Amino acid sequence: MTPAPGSLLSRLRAATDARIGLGRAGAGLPTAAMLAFQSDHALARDAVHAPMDAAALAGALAGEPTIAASSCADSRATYLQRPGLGRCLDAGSVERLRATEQGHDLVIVIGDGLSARAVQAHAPAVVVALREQLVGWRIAPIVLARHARVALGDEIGENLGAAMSLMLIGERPGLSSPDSLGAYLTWGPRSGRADSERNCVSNIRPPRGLSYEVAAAKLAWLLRQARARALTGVGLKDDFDPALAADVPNRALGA
Amino acid sequence: MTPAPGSLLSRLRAATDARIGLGRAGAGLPTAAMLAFQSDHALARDAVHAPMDAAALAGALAGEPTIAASSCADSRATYLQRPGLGRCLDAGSVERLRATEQGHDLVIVIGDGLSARAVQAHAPAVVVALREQLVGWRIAPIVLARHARVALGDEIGENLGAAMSLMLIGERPGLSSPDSLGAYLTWGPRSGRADSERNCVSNIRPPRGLSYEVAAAKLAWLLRQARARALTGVGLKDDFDPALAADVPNRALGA
Amino acid sequence: MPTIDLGGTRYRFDDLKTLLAAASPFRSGDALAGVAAPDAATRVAARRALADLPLKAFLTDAIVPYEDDEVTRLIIDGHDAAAFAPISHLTVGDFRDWLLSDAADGQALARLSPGLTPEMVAGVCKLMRNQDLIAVARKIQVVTRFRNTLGQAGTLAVRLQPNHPTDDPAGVAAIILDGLLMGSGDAVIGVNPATDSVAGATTLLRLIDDLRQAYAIPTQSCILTHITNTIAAIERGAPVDLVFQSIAGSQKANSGFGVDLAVLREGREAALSLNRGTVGQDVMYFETGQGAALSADAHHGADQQTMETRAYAVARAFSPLLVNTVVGFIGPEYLYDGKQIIRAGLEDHFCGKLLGLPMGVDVCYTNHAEADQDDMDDLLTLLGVAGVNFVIGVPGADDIMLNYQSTSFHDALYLRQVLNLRPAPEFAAWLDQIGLLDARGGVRSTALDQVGSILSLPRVLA
Amino acid sequence: MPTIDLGGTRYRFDDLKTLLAAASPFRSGDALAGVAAPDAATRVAARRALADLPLKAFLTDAIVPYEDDEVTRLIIDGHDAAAFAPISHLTVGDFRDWLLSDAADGQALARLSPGLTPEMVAGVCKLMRNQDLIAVARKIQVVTRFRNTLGQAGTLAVRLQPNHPTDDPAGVAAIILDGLLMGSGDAVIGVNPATDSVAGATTLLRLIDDLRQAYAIPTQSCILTHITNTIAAIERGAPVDLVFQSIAGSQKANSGFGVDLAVLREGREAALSLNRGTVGQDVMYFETGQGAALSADAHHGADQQTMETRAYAVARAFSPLLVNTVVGFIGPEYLYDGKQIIRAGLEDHFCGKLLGLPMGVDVCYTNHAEADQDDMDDLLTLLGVAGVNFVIGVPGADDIMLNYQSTSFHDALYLRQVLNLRPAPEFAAWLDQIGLLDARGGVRSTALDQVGSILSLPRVLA
Ligand code: B12
Ligand code: B12
Repeated sequence: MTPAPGSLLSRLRAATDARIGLGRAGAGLPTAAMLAFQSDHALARDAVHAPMDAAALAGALAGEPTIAASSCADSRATYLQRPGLGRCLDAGSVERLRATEQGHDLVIVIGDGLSARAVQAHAPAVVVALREQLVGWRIAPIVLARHARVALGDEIGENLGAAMSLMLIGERPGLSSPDSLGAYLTWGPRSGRADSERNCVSNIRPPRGLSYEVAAAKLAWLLRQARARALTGVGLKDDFDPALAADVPNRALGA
Repeated sequence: MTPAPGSLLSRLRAATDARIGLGRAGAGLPTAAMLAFQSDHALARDAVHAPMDAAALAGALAGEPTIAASSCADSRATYLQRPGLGRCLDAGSVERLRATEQGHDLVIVIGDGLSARAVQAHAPAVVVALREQLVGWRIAPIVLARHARVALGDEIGENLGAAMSLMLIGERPGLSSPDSLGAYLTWGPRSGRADSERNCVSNIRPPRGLSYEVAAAKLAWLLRQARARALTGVGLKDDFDPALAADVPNRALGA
Repeated sequence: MPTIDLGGTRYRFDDLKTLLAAASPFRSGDALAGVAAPDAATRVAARRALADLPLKAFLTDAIVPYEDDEVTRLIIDGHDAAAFAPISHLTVGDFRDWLLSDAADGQALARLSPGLTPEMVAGVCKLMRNQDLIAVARKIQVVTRFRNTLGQAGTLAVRLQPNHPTDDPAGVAAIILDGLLMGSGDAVIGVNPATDSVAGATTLLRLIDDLRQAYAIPTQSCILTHITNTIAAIERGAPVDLVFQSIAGSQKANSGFGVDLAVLREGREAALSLNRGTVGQDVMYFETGQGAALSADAHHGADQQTMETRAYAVARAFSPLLVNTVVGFIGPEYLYDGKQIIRAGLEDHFCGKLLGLPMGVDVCYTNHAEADQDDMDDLLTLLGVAGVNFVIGVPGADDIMLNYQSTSFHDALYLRQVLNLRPAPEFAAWLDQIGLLDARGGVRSTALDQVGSILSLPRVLA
Repeated sequence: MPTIDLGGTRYRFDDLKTLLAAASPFRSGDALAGVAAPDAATRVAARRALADLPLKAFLTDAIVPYEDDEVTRLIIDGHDAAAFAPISHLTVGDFRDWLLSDAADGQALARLSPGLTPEMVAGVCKLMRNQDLIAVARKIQVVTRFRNTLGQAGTLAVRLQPNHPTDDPAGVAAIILDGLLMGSGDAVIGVNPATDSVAGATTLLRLIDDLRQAYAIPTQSCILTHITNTIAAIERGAPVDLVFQSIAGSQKANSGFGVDLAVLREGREAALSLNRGTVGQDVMYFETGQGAALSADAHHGADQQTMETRAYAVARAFSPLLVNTVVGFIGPEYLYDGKQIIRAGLEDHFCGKLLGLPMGVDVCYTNHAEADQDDMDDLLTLLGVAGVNFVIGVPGADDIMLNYQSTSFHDALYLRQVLNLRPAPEFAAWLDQIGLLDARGGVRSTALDQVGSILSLPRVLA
């Protein structure tokens, strides 16, 4: 199955993880490719249900202060069926956040979303890389949120009195990418924000997706723009120039 | 929708409950007929889950001694998913039956099967009609069995030391016939009997199905034959002559 | 037997039977029998192991022991090694690829058929997606004949099923008229009698035979009573066209139905002796359905799809006119919901066709299953694309005697319309002759009370 | 509003919105919104009430208030009373019967279309079985044109969807080659960019446009970025063929997507100003999907199928080349399992076609839904019979950027094969010219590493 190194097929395969060059059995998929698909489907389905390990995350964030929070969804099953509950904070979390020092330029939230594996694998590195770019920013303790949807960042930001929230969240697991991280940025986070009022940087998942360095550079650029213009969303375009991060290795920019 | 009385359509409709003459919308079913189907589907599904009312049955059996029994299925859901459990007696029932006087020509079992509504509506009348034809037979107390499959009659007969068992059981509910009764007769009932070793009289459901009188006459004929030849099943054909019951009203014989 | 490593776990399958069961798509009957894969990972592992298994292995590892089971003996003794030769070097996975390839055209598949055992067919079936089951089945045409020609490309036949809870002749006749007006009845006019009696069966046989002759319909009739009744009816001179019997995939299961291969042979010879076919002498009609063997406690630890395919090995020994898998008939303990019924219907059709059988499917469900008309529409349409030989026609999809929902005369019209299918050619000509066909080959809409303008009323209804 | 008695219970439905929701087949999104019928009996009662409701009633009882919502205003102000006149006397139940009748042929349905409101269409949809949805939809051909002709009877087009998690041009190009070799790309070569940037979109636009011109492919390209990005790209001189936008059925939902009717108009005019079409100027590409409105808390208490149909009223105001309902895309909170996804796919296709739209369907599911490839095979095949304009082609059915499973290039080949469908005529001619068509009009199997013998390698891959 593995193409000869240097062959055209191997070069094409190197350009993408997509399932190209599978061959055909009549019009259909050859058996080997079909079985590989079925294995991956079983894995991706498991990824949805894997729980977030907050302790490990806190450990990986080495020294960063953290706060634990939970949405109103009390189980994975409820979370999946009632997304609204994943967008509101449970009473204990509200209390904890309100009791924390208020007023920040930014709160970073790490939420399991649909793939705890994604945040486990990538969120700490993104935080570390981003921190380096945000010297002088007043950043709230990092919130580790369980059963979180993107919009949970709104209530979190509101309850911490933060000017912006950045949600690092597990994207739904794909067949080839069960651990892909998304980042959603919201100016003036408060309950009721529309998605058109946010910006998104998605597919953070080196080496095949976005690298930590480029993701952090993009996010830092967006954060600065948002602060300068006091807005996020459709009105704020990602005009970040990749050349600025050209010293940073990433396949997307390698071409 | 109702055809004119005396019209051809009304005569054809009188001949059968089947959904004939529905008309067409293109190739498809007209809306009215489709909605009637959907209502009936909701009703038939409910019939599956309706519980048997043993007290009411015992009442309707006016004076007949009865014994309550249960299969190993402890709920309707289990009964539906694990038919094997509906074929074995629970411990309490075994005890109760063993404690009863042993040795009978026949035990009649009334089992809910897939339609408790069917036994509720028709079983007592069949028992009464049958009794009249079986003068001199030693008949065990009537067993009222919950969550019963046909083969539960085997263990019941065995534990009562009966020469034959007759199971009156709710057939699975149909769209137009949610309360149809089946009767299954087994010579030498004991655990492990195959269905080829039984006889069946089905669709007892006057006025549109078999009448109580004809059903009882058929069953009595089969019972006598079975006793005479010491067998039931494929070897015993239903050669009962309907003319013998011609004084008994039934549409099937009216033609 | 194969061992396989997947995701850090080692999976081991003791024998072919276990492997086949673990590779099967999930269904309630296999869970009930305790043979289903415990989780998705095991199922995928089993499929990988199965894909790597040489087809040859199927000839030496019997699902049900040869000594104990006449169905196994029929399979093994009847295996055509010469027909098998062209694929004897393949694994099951390769076999799937070959089946999908252009090389496997209708002729190649027909030639191969006697070289296949039901277990090989069940095995490859477990590696196939629904689209594969459709794509391969539609390449195969199995044509059979009695008084008309069934199974040709571009045709769809219908069994007209005029059941009545008391076998009332007037009721049966009324339904037959309704069905004929809607273009149904080319596969067979076949009644399941409520009564288990030779006399009753004979009455119905005469009723239908009289109608058939009066209207000169190029079709066949059948009373789906126990085969021993049909044999007795033939002896008593009844007009028997087809001999019916329910069959299953093991000797024990068949014996639970009160039959064996000898009585099937006897039935076939009795019918052949009457020589009633005009364009052919395919005289047998079999029905099957996943779950029947397990229901008779005669599955020998095998999964229900494999046992079902073994029933087809019984059927093919008797060159049937019709084989009908009554797919959702028994209930949710074997096929839980619409999804399982759809999959099973496509599997059965594929497996039967690959084994050379004239497969029809009773697209149906009971009221204790989690299914509805939408699921049946889906399965019906998919089977049409797959090239099913025939389906069932029951008034308004409601069988008032067997208590289940099958397809209606309307459903068959729908399927013929959307896929541009025609009835069996002789039957289509008859419909045309009595004025029921429209310009595009569809069936003209005629109100039931206008039936008299087309067909004379039978005596029982006059 | 209607009251109905059924099985001894009286059911009351306060307004059209409540009635429509209660009449909808069960699905998780309506349960989530709290608008689903509480049980099967209520659902049947609602359908009976709906069947008796005059179509006229839909013109006076708005689902979302006229004052508050520009989509409602678009629907009401744009209603063509003359086109509606022929059916203005019908109830919803009669309307279903008429739609199924032979009188309702393709031409009659096309003439009627401007006289229908989305709510009427959603209403009749709730009375239709899956087979009805198929039978009626296949009568309607909606033909659109840009650089080729899409939607003709007997054709099936494919959107080639070469997504990449970092928008890497080499990766995108590799997938395009794979898709072209498999005969995909006639509907559009359309990338969802991972990045939200005008510069990024422009890079990809040039990449595809260069390939298209180098190979002389009669097709169009599209970058599915936010419409405001596309407008900016046009201003900066990028080679934009089609303007994409996700849309939904209420002003509030669209505003959650950051769009309104004005910006859609602006986008269309910008694209028209480039005048890049050769055989036509249908320049818009819309995507929709049940659940989008509820997800933005903008469903106004209506059921998701009705809200989805309202999105089609938005689409039809802009004569789109392509409308794609991405049916299982969001997740199980809106469509729980294969059964719900299949039903929704058939509904959306039917409703869109009836409203005159060139409907494609993204037959797809996510890994948190209870669905698998078998369900997708079923839906894909059913849509083929229903006459869908186009489907999606993604390598191996796995979109590595959007993280969901759609249909593959193989799937499209399967569907074309079993239903004897051809690509868009200009694209088929192109495939033939470069030697990819076989004698029967199918796509010749060519290994990807032989691509160089057919198409020159693009620079990013050389
Ligand atoms: C379901 C069914 C079957 C299933 C049974 C499997 C199962 N697990 O349920 C299958 C498809 C295997 C089947 C097969 C046959 N059936 Co059957 N079956 C039915 C049906 C539709 C429903 C039965 C029901 O609701 N039972 C109630 C539930 C609660 O019982 P259960 O314990 O779950 O299931 C048992 C009974 O259904 C029994 N059973 C089913 N059919 C028959 C037939 C006979 C003669 C006997 C004795 C027992 C029997 O077997 C099951 C397992 O023990 C009835 C029609 C009706 N309206 O009742 C016909 C019916 C009972 N069957 C009938 C016949 C003829 C047969 C066959 C003999 C057909 C043939 N020629 O081979 C075969 C063989 C039966 C056998 N000896 O095993 C006739 C009986 C006529 C008569 N008066 O004798 C009926 C009335 C239908 C008909 N008119 O054709 N059947
Ligand atoms: C699901 C999804 C949607 C769904 C969201 C509905 C829902 N309930 O989930 C729908 C189909 C409605 C959608 C719409 C759009 N999406 Co979207 N979407 C996704 C997808 C596939 C998965 C997201 C996910 O897993 N979220 C994690 C879970 C846990 O979050 P959640 O809280 O359940 O869901 C929220 C987010 O998904 C968010 N969201 C979804 N899309 C977008 C896009 C933007 C720009 C923002 C700010 C938020 C956002 O909305 C949901 C409800 O609050 C991603 C691809 C990916 N790999 O992540 C693309 C993605 C995020 N979407 C994208 C785009 C461009 C859009 C649209 C702007 C397209 C258009 N031209 O109209 C629209 C409008 C979005 C908006 N402003 O509302 C891009 C973003 C690119 C970028 N870097 O900005 C992505 C990366 C895909 C792509 N490359 O095209 N989307």
